[in-house]
Amino acid sequence: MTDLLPSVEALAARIPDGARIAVPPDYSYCANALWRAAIRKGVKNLHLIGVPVFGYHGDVLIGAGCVATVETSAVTLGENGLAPRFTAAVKEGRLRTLDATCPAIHAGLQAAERGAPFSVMRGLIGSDILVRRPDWRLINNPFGTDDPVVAIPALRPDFAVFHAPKADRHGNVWIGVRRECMLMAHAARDSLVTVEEIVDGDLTADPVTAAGTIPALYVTAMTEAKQGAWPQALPGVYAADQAHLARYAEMARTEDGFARYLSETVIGREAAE
Amino acid sequence: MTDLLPSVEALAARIPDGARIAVPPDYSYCANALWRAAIRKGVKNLHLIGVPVFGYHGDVLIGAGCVATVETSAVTLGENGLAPRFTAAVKEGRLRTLDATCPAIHAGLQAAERGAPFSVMRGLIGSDILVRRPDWRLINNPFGTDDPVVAIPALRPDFAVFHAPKADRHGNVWIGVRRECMLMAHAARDSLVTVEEIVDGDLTADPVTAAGTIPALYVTAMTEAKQGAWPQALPGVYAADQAHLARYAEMARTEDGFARYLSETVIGREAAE
Amino acid sequence: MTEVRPEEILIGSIADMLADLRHVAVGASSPVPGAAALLARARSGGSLRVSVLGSRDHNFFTDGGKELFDCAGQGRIDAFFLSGAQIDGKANINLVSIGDPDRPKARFPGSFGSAYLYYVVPRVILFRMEHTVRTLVDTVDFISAPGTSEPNVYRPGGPYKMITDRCLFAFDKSRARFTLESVHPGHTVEEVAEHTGFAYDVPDAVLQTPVPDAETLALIRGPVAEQIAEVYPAFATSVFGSAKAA
Amino acid sequence: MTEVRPEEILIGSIADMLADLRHVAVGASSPVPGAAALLARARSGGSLRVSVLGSRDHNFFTDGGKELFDCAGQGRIDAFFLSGAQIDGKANINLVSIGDPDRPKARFPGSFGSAYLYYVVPRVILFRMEHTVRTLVDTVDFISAPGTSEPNVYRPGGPYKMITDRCLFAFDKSRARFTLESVHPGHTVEEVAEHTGFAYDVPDAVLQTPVPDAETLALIRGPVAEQIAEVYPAFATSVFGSAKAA
Repeated sequence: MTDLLPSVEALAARIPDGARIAVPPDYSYCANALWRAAIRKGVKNLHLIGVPVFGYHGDVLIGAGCVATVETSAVTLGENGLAPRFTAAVKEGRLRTLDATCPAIHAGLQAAERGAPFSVMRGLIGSDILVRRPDWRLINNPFGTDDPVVAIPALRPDFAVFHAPKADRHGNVWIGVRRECMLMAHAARDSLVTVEEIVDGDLTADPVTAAGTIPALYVTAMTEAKQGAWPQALPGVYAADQAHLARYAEMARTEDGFARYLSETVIGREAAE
Repeated sequence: MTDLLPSVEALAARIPDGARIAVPPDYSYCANALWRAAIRKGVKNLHLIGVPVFGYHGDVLIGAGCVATVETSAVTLGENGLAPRFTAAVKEGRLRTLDATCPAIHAGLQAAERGAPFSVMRGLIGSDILVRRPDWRLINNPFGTDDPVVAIPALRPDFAVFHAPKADRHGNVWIGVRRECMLMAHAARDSLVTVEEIVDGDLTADPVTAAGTIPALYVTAMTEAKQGAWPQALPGVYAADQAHLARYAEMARTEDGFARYLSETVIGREAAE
Repeated sequence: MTEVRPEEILIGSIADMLADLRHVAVGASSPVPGAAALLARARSGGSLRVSVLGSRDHNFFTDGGKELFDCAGQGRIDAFFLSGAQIDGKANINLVSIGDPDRPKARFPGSFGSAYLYYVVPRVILFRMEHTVRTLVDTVDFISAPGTSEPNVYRPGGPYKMITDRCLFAFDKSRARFTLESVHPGHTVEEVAEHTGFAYDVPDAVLQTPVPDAETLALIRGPVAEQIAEVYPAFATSVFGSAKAA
Repeated sequence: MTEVRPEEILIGSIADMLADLRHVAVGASSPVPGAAALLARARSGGSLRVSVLGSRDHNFFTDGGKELFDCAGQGRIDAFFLSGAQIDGKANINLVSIGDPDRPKARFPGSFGSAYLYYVVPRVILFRMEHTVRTLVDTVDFISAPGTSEPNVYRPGGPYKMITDRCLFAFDKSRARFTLESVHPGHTVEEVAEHTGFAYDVPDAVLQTPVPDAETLALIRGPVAEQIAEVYPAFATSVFGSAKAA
């Protein structure tokens, strides 16, 4: 059964050091309140998997020293430019980076979702991405002749972590068209989810809401977090705090600025979440 | 753009002889009104792909002489027993049968959906299903040692054909949790869809209905067909006509009985659809 | 209490095999296992999830027909049920045909998901409501899914027990062989031997399959009968007709 | 009419490349291509579909982040846009880093979907708003996706044109080489040569990139400016700030 926890602090306590965690892109459902709690807790050595990329929330985690490895197709602040803490960490050699391309991440997660050992995909051949991924393999398409294709092993994260608009008390979580959250939840061993609102009833009982719902079977633990995506958008619910994100991009350009940002926005904010 | 056609007869005219057509299982969205029109038109040599199985509607098509090949994991009338026209045709050697297992059908469709040449899957090894599918291949998992795995080539039907609860005038089709219809539409070259009701507005604009909607991009042509799934159920909208299905199972046990069934239920029923 | 029906003994017996599990899935053409899973859920205090293929009320899947198989591949299904037109002594099952598959003497619906689920679900329970030498054979005509696999074949799952209208067998994977575990009330060890087409082990003492107690029978005839009727109305009418009217 | 902005020339020019297509997709960090696709849609009379990554109003996908790539793999996307921190004369693009990738001198966001879409989308339009010898180089430091592939590599797609803030190139796949096609108003063939780090062909007569006509400008500054502002508010403010107030 899905554990209903009282706070983001309680949910963050479920994230062990070194965990391999799938996170959604900026235009999806980012669990910022939970990640602030994880930073306060001092989680270390995370392996962050961007599905298929990540932005602000990953940059903050990297800056806060929580991340050892990133496996992603990109890290960016979008219109606010390069992700400064990611960029600095890579340049200083402090971050292991497994560069990917978006559909390779999806292919790996789909293999895990299907219980298959790997997926194959077109593309990639002749890229330095492939050269630098010895964990991927070039194999021959058995249905062709001299037809190389890339095999991507099943990508099974320890956790999928995201913030959704709503859930019911059974642990069914509504994610609408943001199906990458469902793919992550299917592929991951466990899912830790924050939601804007916990509603009465059963989201899988109504055929209209059921169509956008991840069944509780896949949801390990969950908590309510109002404005849990802030300062990013919760698409369909609230917009991004553009001024805040621009300020972050500016402050995070230096280590001192980033430290100030953390102390203003994250540290000691338990009561606010 | 999606073609909005005036009748099931007009939509059935889009199905050429010999087409490879993906159809849903009995518990999903079966396009019976369209199939009756296809029988009246006299379509021949269809290659029916059960996703992953089919029942009543496929048995009627087989009995009516429309089908040359079935590629499916099962054909059954459920509680009404064996599918009599399928069984008779196989026993008389009049029907080519590509036996599969459910997840192999899904694996092939997912490869087509992804634009990948094949998917791999566990299971199957040691079965006579695999022995009799030379179009599937045993390959070695490149991430293991002495670890055989079955490669299923991309399964790209010419058409996906199903009956959904509703669509808008743009051609967006709501299928709710019956995502096998979406997988079929993604994998197939073209989709021909009947719907219970064409509604105003845009089903992709509302985030709640969007979550269960196949975008018009994948829908080639469509028409409204009230009671279009009858005598099968349209889950969430109406139940199956159990008495009719039981009568079908009884009548279809003989060729004469089946001929009577066709003339009562299908032939000359244009006006009723 | 009315007489206990044979199906009720099977339902109770299968439910006992599911007591400690988290998620049990029920596939096509499986009314008795479906009722057993719903009974086990009713007794679990909410800890057992059940998904019944084709059900609106007892199926929480939201990702289409593939989700059952994906879920099994992820290791999230603890038990499943398979049957066979033929089942042999090595637990190979045949859901396809008798004789040459291209011109068969008999043709059955097909293999469904068996050629995958039999490999990946840890506890597959075989059931066959017609226990005869015609159905329980020495060697099946067509292997829809094999009972055991070579050591190099990925196979976390496989056969666990087989229940018929006469008895219950356990299956030993390492020896690829059934052992008679219990005989249902009104049936005998000798009768089982007479009607079984394959060799199996018989322990010195063969138990009798227990009859469900009054509390279990009340669950079966009450909520379980009502729930299974949604997907298997004909089965529910023929087995529980009187219970439903009550 | 106010002065035509450089971005408007690019938007008009790219839109012309999309005129006969059915479905154009726009990826991350692509405000100019996004505006061009929306312009082409506005002029198409409803025949062109556009999906803009990250948009709520101009993105009809309903199957999560993977659908863009699936759709391209199915052959349902006719054109896409890619950029590069570096782009070389063989149309190889670098979206990753300068120098040793493990201790780079510069690190960029990453390759996004380029290492797939560049292979499968028939008409990939490269764009680079900073045309210098630093960005258009002889050989990229890191190949996110190659411009051409060996004959045995499945590749129905690839580079079609490259547009910069100075000019427009066409790409010949069989020769793996760019040809200068037109120079934007206010720029010269000599200037392009001076600021390009790779060799390319120059025809005898190089055209001038056309300036959008009044009707096109009205579309760009009206509905297109408003639509692109949803996903690229900073871009819309800086380029169309005045138009939005109008």
